[in-house]
Amino acid sequence: MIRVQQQDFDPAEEYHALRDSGSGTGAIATFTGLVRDSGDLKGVTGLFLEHYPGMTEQVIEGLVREASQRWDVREARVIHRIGRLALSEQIVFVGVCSAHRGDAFAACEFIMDALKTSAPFWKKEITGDSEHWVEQKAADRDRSQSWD
Amino acid sequence: MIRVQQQDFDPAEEYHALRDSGSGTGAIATFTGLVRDSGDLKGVTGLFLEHYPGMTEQVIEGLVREASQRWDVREARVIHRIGRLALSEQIVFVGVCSAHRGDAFAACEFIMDALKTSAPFWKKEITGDSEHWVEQKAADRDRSQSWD
Amino acid sequence: MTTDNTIVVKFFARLREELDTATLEIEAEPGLTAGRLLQDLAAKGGNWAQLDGAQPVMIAVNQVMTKPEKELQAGDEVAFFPPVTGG
Amino acid sequence: MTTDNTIVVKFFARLREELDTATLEIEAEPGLTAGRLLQDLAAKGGNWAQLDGAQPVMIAVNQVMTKPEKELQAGDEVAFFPPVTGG
Repeated sequence: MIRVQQQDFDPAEEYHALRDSGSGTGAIATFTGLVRDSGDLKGVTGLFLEHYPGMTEQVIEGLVREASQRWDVREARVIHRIGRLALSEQIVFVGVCSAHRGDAFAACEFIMDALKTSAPFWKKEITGDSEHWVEQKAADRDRSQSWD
Repeated sequence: MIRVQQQDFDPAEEYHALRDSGSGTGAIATFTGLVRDSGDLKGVTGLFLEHYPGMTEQVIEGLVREASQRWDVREARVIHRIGRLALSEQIVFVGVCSAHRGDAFAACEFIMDALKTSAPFWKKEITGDSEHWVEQKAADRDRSQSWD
Repeated sequence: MTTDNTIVVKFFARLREELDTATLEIEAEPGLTAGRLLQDLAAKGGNWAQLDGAQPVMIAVNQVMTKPEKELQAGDEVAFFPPVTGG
Repeated sequence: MTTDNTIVVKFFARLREELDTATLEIEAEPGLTAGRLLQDLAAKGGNWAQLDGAQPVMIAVNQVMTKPEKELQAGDEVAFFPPVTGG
């Protein structure tokens, strides 16, 4: 289940959907990202998130498929928000349920890391009187490459 | 926040407590374990969980402290249930919030892995007419040692 | 049907803003690659000049990430954008 | 106060059941280690014999995991149990 949407999401609903997704599930790992100040700009009040409609969903589906080939994944749920978001709002959710905890953790972290370097989203930081496109962090590239 | 309790828990409440725990939080990783059949016995209907009162809480506090020394941990919440549990019930929750996603994932997985090999809990599997103490899996020892 | 020979070019994020262009249509021509198209566009000068390697540009053809050597066909959708920063 | 010289011994899970014993009190004696206490208990025979290395036994003194070499003091709480299986 992959959703790209403007509106907020409820991690509790996603958790329940993962838990109900089948028998044999022993492990549910989730990750939620919140909007925070990147440190590039002073007085940041929020973000604007742009994406490439169509491609975004395809890329995330590919990442979930890859995770499912590498680990035991009973179900994965990914939500990414777009548009205008204030500091501390929820921006991204990745949840994986599996028979085994190592697989749940690995698949969840892999999807999250790969999403940051390959899904076409772009963040623009907003202050009272200016805007600034966030630059990709080298650390994010490195974390994603560590899965290769 | 560490709790050892008979009653069920609500991961959504724990998530909200983590999210509200302070500014600068960008990442929340959670893990929930569900009761499943270990495969050692046929017709398993549930578990009985025994623990060592007092020591259990101390061990988990020590694991959270160790995780906080190794990674950026704004808050960690751990719940482990005891007593009689049916298949597919929630048994354990570990949630970590951090400024950074790598730290949130690592600390959450470390606490969960270490808890399985060092916190004094014991599972007994129950079928209609018999009971059987679950043996520690070599895989759990190995996963925990990989953090050393 | 002159549209049979068209390639749609899209720009996103900082590039879309700095080039003041979200979408272009160009004519397909034999041997045209994504990298060659970038050079052609850079030759327009001004803000377009940055497409010639001064800044990292990611390339997708038909919504799949690809390399500059990728040859473009009529009907393709090619997109140019900065390194992604979601999540 | 004869209890001044007491060590409390606890058993959990499979051990508690097979030994039919949750708690014992013993007298402290100079040089008594956790491992030596295990051997003394194993000498009782029957199900107690398994404490002499036939099955892995974990040891905690005052609720902290420890090794068999750990010396026991009056007032200590020592616990013996199988490898843990929570989570």
